[in-house]
Amino acid sequence: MNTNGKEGFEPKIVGYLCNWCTYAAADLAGSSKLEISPSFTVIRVMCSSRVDYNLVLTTFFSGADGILIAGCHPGDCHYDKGNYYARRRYGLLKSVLGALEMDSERLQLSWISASEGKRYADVVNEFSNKIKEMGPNPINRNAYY
Amino acid sequence: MSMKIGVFICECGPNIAEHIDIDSVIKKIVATEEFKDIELVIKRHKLLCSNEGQEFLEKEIISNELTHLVIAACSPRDHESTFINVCKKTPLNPYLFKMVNIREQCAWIIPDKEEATNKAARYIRAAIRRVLYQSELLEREIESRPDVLIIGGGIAGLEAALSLASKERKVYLVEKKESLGGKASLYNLLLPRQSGGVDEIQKKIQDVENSENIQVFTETEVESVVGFFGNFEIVLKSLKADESRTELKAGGIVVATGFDLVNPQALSGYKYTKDDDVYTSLEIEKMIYSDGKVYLKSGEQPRSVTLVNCVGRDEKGYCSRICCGAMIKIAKAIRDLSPDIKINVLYRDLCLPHKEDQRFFDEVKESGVDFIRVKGIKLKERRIEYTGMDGSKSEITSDMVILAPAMVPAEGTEELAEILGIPLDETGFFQEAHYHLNPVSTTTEGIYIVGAANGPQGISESILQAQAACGKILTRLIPGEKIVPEVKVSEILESFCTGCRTCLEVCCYGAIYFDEEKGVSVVNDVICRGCGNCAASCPSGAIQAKHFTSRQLYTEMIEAIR
Amino acid sequence: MNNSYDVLVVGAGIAGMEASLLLAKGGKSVCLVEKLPLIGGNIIKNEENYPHLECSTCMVAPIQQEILQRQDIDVMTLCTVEKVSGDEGDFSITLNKKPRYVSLEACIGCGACYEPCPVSLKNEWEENLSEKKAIYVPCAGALPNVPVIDAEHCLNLSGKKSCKACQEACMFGAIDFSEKAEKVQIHAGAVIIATGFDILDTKRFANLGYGKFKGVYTSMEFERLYASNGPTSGELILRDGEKTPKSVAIVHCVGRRERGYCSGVCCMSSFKHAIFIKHKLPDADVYEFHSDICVPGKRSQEFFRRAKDEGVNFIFQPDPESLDVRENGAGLEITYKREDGREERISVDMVILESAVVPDESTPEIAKIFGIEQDERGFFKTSDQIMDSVETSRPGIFVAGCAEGPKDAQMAVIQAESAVGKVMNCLMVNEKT
Amino acid sequence: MKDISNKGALIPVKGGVRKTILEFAKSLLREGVFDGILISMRVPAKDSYAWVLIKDPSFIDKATPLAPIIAVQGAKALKSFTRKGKGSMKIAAVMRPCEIRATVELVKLNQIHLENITLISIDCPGALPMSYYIKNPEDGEKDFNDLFSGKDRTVSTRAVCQICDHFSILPSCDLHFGLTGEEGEGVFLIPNSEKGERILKEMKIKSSETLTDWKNSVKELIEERKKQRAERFQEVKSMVAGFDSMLDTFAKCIGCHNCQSACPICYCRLCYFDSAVSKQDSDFILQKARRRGGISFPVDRILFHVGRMSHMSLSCVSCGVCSDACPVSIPVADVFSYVADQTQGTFEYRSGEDIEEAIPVAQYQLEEVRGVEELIKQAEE
Repeated sequence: MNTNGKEGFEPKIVGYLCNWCTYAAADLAGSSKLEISPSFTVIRVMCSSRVDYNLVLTTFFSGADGILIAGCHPGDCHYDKGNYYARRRYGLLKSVLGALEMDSERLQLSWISASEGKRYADVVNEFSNKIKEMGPNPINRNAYY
Repeated sequence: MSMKIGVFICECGPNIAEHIDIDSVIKKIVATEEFKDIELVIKRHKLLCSNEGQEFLEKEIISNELTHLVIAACSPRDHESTFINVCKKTPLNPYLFKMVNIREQCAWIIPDKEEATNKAARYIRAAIRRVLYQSELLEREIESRPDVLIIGGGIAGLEAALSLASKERKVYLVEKKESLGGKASLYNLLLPRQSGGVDEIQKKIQDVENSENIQVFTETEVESVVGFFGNFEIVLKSLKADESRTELKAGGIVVATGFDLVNPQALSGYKYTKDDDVYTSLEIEKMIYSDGKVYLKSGEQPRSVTLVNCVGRDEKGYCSRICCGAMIKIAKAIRDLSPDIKINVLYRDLCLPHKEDQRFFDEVKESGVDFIRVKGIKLKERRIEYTGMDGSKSEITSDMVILAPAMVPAEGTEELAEILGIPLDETGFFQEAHYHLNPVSTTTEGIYIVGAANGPQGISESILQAQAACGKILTRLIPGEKIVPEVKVSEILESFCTGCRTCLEVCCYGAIYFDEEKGVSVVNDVICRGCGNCAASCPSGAIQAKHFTSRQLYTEMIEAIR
Repeated sequence: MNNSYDVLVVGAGIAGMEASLLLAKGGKSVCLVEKLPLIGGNIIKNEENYPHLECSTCMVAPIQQEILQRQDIDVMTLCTVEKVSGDEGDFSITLNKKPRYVSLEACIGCGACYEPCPVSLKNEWEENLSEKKAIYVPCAGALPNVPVIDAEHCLNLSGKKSCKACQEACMFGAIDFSEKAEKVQIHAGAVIIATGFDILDTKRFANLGYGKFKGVYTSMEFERLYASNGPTSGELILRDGEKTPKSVAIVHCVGRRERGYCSGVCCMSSFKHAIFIKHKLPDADVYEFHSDICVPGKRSQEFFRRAKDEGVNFIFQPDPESLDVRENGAGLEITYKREDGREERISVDMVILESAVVPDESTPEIAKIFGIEQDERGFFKTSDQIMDSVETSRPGIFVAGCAEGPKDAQMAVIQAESAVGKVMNCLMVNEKT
Repeated sequence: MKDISNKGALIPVKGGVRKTILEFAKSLLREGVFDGILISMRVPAKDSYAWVLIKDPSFIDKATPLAPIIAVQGAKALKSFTRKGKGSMKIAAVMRPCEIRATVELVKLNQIHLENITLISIDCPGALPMSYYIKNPEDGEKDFNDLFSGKDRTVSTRAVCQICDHFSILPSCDLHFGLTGEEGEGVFLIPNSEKGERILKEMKIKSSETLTDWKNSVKELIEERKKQRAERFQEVKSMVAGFDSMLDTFAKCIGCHNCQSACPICYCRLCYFDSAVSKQDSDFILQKARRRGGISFPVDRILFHVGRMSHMSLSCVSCGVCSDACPVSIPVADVFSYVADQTQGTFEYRSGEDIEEAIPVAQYQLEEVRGVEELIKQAEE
């Protein structure tokens, strides 16, 4: 339970990855033996458009220190236009959390294609470092949330 | 019935075993409080994907009467299907199985063995929690009919009809005009080879009319289409006085409505009237073909002819692909009619993408046709003012001017798109499902687009596309066979649905319809592809994406942040 | 493995894969033969495809996966066709399966075997822009993800010295040096030939300096240079290994005059290359030396405009292939004629040659083996240029993709689907009789 | 979006503006222009108001256009009989502008069908807080009359009313009553759609008066309100910005979900947050307790509010009923109004303005709006 301060803090980061692009990129990163922060846990969805407000907010209010939603680049969606909807929903969530100044930086959307194994590793590790910097999700310190 | 979860961890030789302490993973799992009431069968294996491993798995599932299965190994992209096939040999429903990727996304990316071990335990715990919330999914079969409706009796429609029709497959061919053949039947010589095309098209028309498996409806249009892939219900409307209606059922629909030419007089920079000796490429095709000569309004043969390419290209924003070839062909035809007619071709960029085109062009050039590359032109009656590449202005006045107008979608395209519920793209032509991978399909399963309805193209491309649609239909709508819809689709819980139709808006495949009776939205699993977009769009949580339900994702998430 | 199939598909590029998948979904059994150790063909060398700049791997990987996983498609890599007899409905075919020396069943693709291999060579799949070991997979993410041994260079197999480094490193006993080439007899009711294309060897154009100057690249080389799974992980670095180009010249129509046709796709890919460069190196100057711009179809001109908007300089040359490229200090110098006839010189760091699409080198042999005709350009000849561009001169044998002539991925897929239509009908007829 | 008409009819006021409006409503029924009128009416106990669909003209006298309070949001009333499609009756609904804006959103969400409905709005001086009115309804009535007649402008309305900049005619209403300020001067009857024009024609009323002055006075007030709005939002921000402030404001929530059931935009049959899916199993709640050192009940109180913001803030019309509904006086409306201002700003969306303007999350954009693009970039840096 690393809920006290940044020291030795191992964040809990959840990644919702689309099956066709980013999950494939994650595998490519793996078979290329690229090092990736263990704080990052992958949850596979068929399309980034499957990720809804409740899923993200529940993840966040359950104490995740960071949430990454990642899918195919705009225009590349395996389901025609799914990622455009994902982008809209992300925009809404960001502005709600932004308005409430609830660390909206803990939520990130990235487009990572199946061939971008290296980029996947970079994005995930940078995000993990950012979250490490930010410290634990304040919700985890609070019995009332 | 009591739960019994099998958990199998693959060593993948050293790949997992060396980076993850599998025994301590097993200890961690067994020690998990939340699992103390669940019966677990946890084992490790050297290589589960090997034949020996698969047999081991099969035995374990059967002998232990497992109710759920978790396999921790490589990426599901590698071997999920392998293990699903193993499940299919046992009483265990494959959707009660969850694969955990502890190789690509754990062993290979986390150098520290202890961390990797904890991570693996985390992933496996998540999977164990998840499978408990997974539910059996069963494939179902639905009736479908192999018959096909083809809209448009041009070359593409004819080709499709002929390659589709068989004893087991009836074809309904609908044509607005009073006769079949479409624009192609107006072309005398066909590119790239210089032989007559008309007789061949006439032959196809004959074959279509003689086939007892093809029913032709001329002077008829499609009034309405309901239903879906395998089961479309169509109403045809006769354009004759009686306006009679015909009702049909078909499994697939091929749209082959072709193209029209842009009217040059509607464009700025082309000022002429019907009395001027200014013609479109199509008019000249007809003239040469039907009268075997080229002549002016006066009846005389022109002494000089100027052909103008790319008419309306800028306005339309695309190159119509076939005009360059067509104009070269016309130039040749005129040259063949008389060696002493002066022929100029004003062009911007010659588009000769077919392997045969270049040679033909060289020939025609040899035969004494002047090709002039220009930046832009202005036409007034028969006088043409053009700007050369170096910016210099020049002028030609010739007895006859022939224009190559851009191809545009056939009249009525928008209405048809409306009726069929398929999109048009920014150019106004029908939009393909995927530019590269699914070029003759639409986002609506079972509706295909071929020929110039899909975009500017020549006869050979149109025929090829018609055959491609047949390839799709012959492999998807097999006489006597049922359609087996995807099982990992969305499902709408009636009692939660408020009928706001947001899901209808967001579905890219038109897989959701609104049941006016009940006032709720309904997913058609024949069309649904299971992306889950609708599930996320529903504020009431009335839509569940099967195998990716909120509950299932939550349980995974809960463990991830344990 | 049961040796009788409904259809034999030769070549596992986008056309061959699409055809196989469609046939399998239609309930037909397919034998898919590929001479290389991996499937995917040329399209997987591209990072992105025009006109939407859509990621190639995202598009094609799911297809490759499905092909490898389906029970009704037998994929035979490192395999060529040797003999064909029989007729439509029942061809009997002899395949020549070259040894991979690594068992597809036993290997799990961990890659532990590359490291210890003492031999390193140019990786020709990567257009020789990177090194590989004697045991290798052509690129990260290659499918099937199982290495192959280059017998000619492997110390052990070439008999230079007894080396078992890879075998010792393999925990699965997947490596078997004793594996021999084998002949496989199969039967098939119909055949689809999709052997694809190659690009014209540009060395022949001495004036363009390919092979002479480090800064000159073929379009294929550039595709790999840009690819994020390629030799430089997508960084645009010149052969010297450090310099990134500040200015690039792209030369159209290389080999058009010699080949006697326009390949119809190079203009579009040249715009793509220009856009790529502008995306990764916004400050780089890009020049396109073009003759007629060939952008057929409803989407292409828009893409051309996009390249213009990126600030690419377009310079018209009646005959770009006759441009003069010389070395000039560290860089290159190109001499060309302006519209008004004046001579101009520009200096660039990099030259990309958009060379003509030609038939795959195997084409003449395949034509011989299957007893089908080629056209005078070397592509397979179809029964009729207009009314039928998939039927070859021999009943029951169809052609799809660039084996029939230069075309883009879209047309290749269309042709593949159309060949499938023909095959389905042809098989139906033969079932009846 | 269609613009507001510039002509109106000046109707002489007899016995107060609201009386005049009632007379007009009555004549609409008598002339058979409508089969029914939806209007608010004081309940027999005289301590609140209800929506009544009136068929009998004589009932009209008991009605009150613009009640002092918003007990039930008008859009909800309208929804209750048009959700399943238009009825056969032609009906006029006399409502507050915020109620009409909620109606517009519900039309987009297929919860209201307007085919046979005519929307009549009135310049709104705001409404009194329910808590205040309920204590002493008669005082409330008096205060509101003074406010409405312009006698006393200091009467304090609900906080959201004080910063409301949509209190007057909207593009989406068919007919509007514009108050000219001084009592007795008369009210403007403004046709604002074909429906509206037709009614005036049938009633043989000419709309020939130019509205310039009235429009200017409205514009002035709007500008003023916008300023107050901005200031108020600063206060609200300090109330909720950051995890701790959020708690200070919402920790007292008792999880009754009244705000949601009162909200006209929350149209779900069963709120997601009341559904089984949203409930977590005990182990997980204990896991949370373990991590946080303790956990309070009912769980996920804050999640509920933030979740509701993401579900409905794009459509929120700041009508304020949620605040009135809150038994522990959390300023729900102020917070939602503030958040809505941000989310709608991000998507360049104006809730309740234009029936043709689709709700942003129900459609996609190939080129995303600047607001969203920026959010994506920020995150990636």
